[in-house]
Amino acid sequence: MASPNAAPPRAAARSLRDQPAAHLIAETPDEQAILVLHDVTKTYPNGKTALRDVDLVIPEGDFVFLVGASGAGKSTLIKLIIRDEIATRGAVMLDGQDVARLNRRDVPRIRRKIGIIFQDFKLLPTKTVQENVGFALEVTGTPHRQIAPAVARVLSLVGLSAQASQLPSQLSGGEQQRTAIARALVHDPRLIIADEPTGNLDPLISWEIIQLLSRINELGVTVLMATHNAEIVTALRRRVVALEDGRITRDELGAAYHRED
Amino acid sequence: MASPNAAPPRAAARSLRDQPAAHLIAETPDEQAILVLHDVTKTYPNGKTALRDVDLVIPEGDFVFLVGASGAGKSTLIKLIIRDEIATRGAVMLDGQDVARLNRRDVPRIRRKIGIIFQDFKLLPTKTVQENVGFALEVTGTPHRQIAPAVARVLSLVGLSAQASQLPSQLSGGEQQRTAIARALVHDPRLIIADEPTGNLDPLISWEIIQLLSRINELGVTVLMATHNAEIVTALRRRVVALEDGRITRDELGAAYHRED
Amino acid sequence: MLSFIAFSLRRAWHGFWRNAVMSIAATATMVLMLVLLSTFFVVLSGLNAGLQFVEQKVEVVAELRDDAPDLKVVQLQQDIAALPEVASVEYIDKPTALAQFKQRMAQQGREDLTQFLDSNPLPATLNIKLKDPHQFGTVVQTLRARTDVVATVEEVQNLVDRVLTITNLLRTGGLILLGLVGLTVLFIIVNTIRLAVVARAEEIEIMRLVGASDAFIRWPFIFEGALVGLLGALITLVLLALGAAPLSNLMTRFFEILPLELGSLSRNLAVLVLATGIGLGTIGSWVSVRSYLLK
Amino acid sequence: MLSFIAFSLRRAWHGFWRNAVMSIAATATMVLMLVLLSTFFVVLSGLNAGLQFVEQKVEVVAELRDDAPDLKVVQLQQDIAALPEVASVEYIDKPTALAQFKQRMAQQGREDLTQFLDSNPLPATLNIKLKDPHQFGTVVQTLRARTDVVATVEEVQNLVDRVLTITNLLRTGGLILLGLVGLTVLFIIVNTIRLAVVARAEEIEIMRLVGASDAFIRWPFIFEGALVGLLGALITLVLLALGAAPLSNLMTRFFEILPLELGSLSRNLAVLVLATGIGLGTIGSWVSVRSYLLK
Ligand SMILES: Nc1ncnc2c1ncn2[C@@H]1O[C@H](COP(=O)(O)OP(=O)(O)OP(=O)(O)O)[C@@H](O)[C@H]1O
Ligand SMILES: Nc1ncnc2c1ncn2[C@@H]1O[C@H](COP(=O)(O)OP(=O)(O)OP(=O)(O)O)[C@@H](O)[C@H]1O
Ligand SMILES: [Mg+2]
Ligand SMILES: [Mg+2]
Repeated sequence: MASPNAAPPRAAARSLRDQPAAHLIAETPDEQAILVLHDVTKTYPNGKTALRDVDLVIPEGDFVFLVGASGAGKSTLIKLIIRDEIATRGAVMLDGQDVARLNRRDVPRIRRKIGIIFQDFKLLPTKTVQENVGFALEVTGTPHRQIAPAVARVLSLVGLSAQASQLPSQLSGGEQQRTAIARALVHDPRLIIADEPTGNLDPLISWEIIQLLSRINELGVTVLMATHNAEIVTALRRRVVALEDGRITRDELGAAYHRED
Repeated sequence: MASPNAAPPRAAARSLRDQPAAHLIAETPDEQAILVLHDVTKTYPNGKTALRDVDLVIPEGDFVFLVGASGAGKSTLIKLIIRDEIATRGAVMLDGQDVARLNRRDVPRIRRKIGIIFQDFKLLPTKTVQENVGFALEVTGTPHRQIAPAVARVLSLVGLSAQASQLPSQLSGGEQQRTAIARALVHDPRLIIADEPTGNLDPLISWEIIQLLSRINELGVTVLMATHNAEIVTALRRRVVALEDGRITRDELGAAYHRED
Repeated sequence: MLSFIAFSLRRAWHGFWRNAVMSIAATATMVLMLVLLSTFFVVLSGLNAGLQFVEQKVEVVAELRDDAPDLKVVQLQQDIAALPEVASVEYIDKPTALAQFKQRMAQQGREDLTQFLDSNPLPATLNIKLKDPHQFGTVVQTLRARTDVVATVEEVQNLVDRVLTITNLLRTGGLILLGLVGLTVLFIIVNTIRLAVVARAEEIEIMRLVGASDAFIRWPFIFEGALVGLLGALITLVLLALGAAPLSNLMTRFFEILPLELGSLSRNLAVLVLATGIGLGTIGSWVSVRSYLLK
Repeated sequence: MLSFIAFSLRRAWHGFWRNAVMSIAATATMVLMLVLLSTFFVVLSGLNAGLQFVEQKVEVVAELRDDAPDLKVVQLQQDIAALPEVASVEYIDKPTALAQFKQRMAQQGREDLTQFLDSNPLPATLNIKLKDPHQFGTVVQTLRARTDVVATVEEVQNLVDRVLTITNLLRTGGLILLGLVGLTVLFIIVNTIRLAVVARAEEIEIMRLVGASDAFIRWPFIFEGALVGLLGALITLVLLALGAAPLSNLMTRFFEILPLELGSLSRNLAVLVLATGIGLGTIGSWVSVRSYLLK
């Protein structure tokens, strides 16, 4: 096995490589875990089973890459976490709360703790870039005068200051993706969930975005990122969770994109 | 400079590397070129200039990678070719016809010669995968009984046979992208234009798709592919056209993703 | 060509059901509007029949001299009946006139003053019905010329004028109202279909991008609009048929006297509803899709 | 809270203009429907006034004995006037009755038969107007009891019954029609707004995904619906004001005799239009958004 040269400090202490996920739950007290999936299975109404018996514990402050072939179930897992879908079996605990048992009224509050970057961006087509980003602050009831500076800050972070007042239909694919990233960051979430955030970005900007997420992670924010970008995953040597046909087949610290043994 | 070990046979014959694009036009008779851009500038109504003085000649049978940072103008160039946008200045000649001068009624006929993979997929949300793909045949007036087998064939090519009757909203990101690819291939176009066709695909499927496009190219179909996938571009050693801020800054045969000198 | 039509019809059918909410909303709007239009049509037909009935009541009445010989009276009656503008001529002799007067008085609950009389003061009359109430001129002149028989001709000009003014006013008003309601119906349905199409702007855009010709995009939509219209019209007709029994009860109660032909009325109504429904559905789709194809 | 309302209002305003096609279509539909409703309201008000007028015409007429002493007649008149159900009592003496009869005959173009009489055959009468045409019972009984003065009391029962049946029927019919039109208007507007919201399903979905609470999504839409309603109502009122002059000309021509208070009518109409417009806009949005938030 290649030595985890770029692994975060905590990774060395816990040597969890190749251990089955069930052991993980026993070893990690739930209070420390921001996200716990226990025995989760998801079957869509059309009979397609996208996840099978998934166990996953993500402690607060972790940086996790979720990898796997197209259709392996990465986006489904993310949808369960944000309660866009509900698990057929098993429990999804976010910050100690079972999201499936949440009252309808409490769903928005949970979602505001999270910054989500959707694979298909999900930008409001009738709002400009800055309105789309500011929107994530408005829904939390942030006073109007604080919104503009916060939005300006994240837009310059992702390099979109010049496009601030364009509509999504007037943006390039990468610019749309960066808008989605800015929206996920603007309200200082405790957990960032990114579904393929660099799919439409050139290598340079991809690296900048990843470095940005790494810096944010160092400040204590948990990051869960589904990606196909082997180069980045392998270079960063963080925790890698691999899905295959709906099952977790690998959960390693300091790992590469591909299995290395 | 690294030797172009994976370059196609024709690349060695024409040594165009680092020559300005204007020379290219003089050397290549227009009858052989399926696509010619001459001095094209595109300024969007909001004042943003996405392309500046672009000259580009693509002979029939070529395989061209279009690279460049996010927002460099790749998608804009593609939109001009399919006449989704019209150039502010300059001429775009597709198969010997100036697309800007085309009669409204002739636009569909031109588009049917092309297979387009859109960056944002552009699937019809109320149609299933096979209907979306079959649609590209229906518009050409293909008899109904020929459509089903052709659709089945391309769906198995891109590995989507199992998802044939799902709606786009029931697909993973990569599956949507493969649906878009299947639709672009199904009517045997003479030119395939692909805008970031592997952005949502895992490395394995990405390679399969690229190999598919290469095989199709060997049959004489021209391929123009905008991409950020450095690994693939560098490995294939085909012609690379680089855009930077709306200008062509590089047009090399057998090149890598990044400039190599 | 045939396969294109078959294709368009199939797509229209699918489009209708894939966007069920839209389609049902549009159809429901269509039904309501068509019912509204039908109601107006029926009311106007009733009004029109009423007006015709009133107009038919316009008569020219000639009072005859008590000393006119019966033969001359018969002669005059024949002459008048021969005039082209006359529908019928009725001769009321003196005793009949008195009897009718008494009856009228009794009906109205008035005192019968004739009981105090010892001779019959009422003249014999010729009551002439006209084919067209406007054309009383020649009849009155002919009557006036025969001073040997006719004592006076009742001045009908005023009455005719007044009746015709009112009936024309009511008719024009009714037609204007029908026009306005028709325009409203047109606008609302076109609007509803347009809203349903706007929601599918993306679909149209994508069709164009993959090389669909305008005809290819337009016809399925137009057939879909026609389908909405047809369905709306059929449902309306069913509703009208269900409502016909209680309604015609009410109608006959009010319009007993009116010569309203229910058969032809309902035939006209069915044609109106079907034509309006399908026509509006088609036009609505055409207009809505047009704006997208022109871009 | 205040900032939430301000925010919602701002978003409603933007939403209205960002989806201009939808908003304008919805507003136009609203205007047409409100104009329709107003027309119905005015026509019904006219009808109602007409019916009231007809009902007021119902009188109890007592024919007095020719030999009744004047004093007793005056006494009876006062007694009757004192009854709570009586609106007014008019005494018509014999010469006046004859004069009125002659005038009526002349108006109707009838022969004046009274010219052949040498004495006045018409009795003096007491004409009693009632506050409520139903309550003629006591009045008729009181009159009948005074056989020293009253010769006969005209049997009004039948007439009253007939008039009331017809007016009640017309009134009920009118109200039912107004209800139906109201329901149609409600349905169409709710429908239109729903179509406009369906087109924004994606927007609602995205809002929910980034953590917007239901209230946050709902209120801007409701305010937007209310805005459509308000705008529609205002445009309708302007149209009605513009159309009022020619319309009231026409109205007075027909309803000259009717005691239609145009002031209060137009006040009622304005309230109706505004309340209906804003109410329907709000309800329409509420219903439409609800179905998305419940999912
Ligand atoms: N409709 C439009 N109106 C205004 N500006 C636009 C429009 N479309 C694109 N642009 C701008 O033009 C520039 C080039 O856009 P384009 O989509 O061609 O980039 P791209 O090279 O495809 O980028 P990416 O790799 O991110 O997809 C971008 O800066 C974008 O903001
Ligand atoms: N709403 C749905 N209904 C039915 N099947 C679905 C639905 N959504 C996803 N699926 C199926 O579930 C499987 C997993 O989908 P998912 O989106 O989780 O994959 P993914 O790992 O995100 O893939 P990608 O990398 O291509 O985005 C796919 O085969 C897909 O067809
Ligand atoms: Mg996915
Ligand atoms: Mg692009």
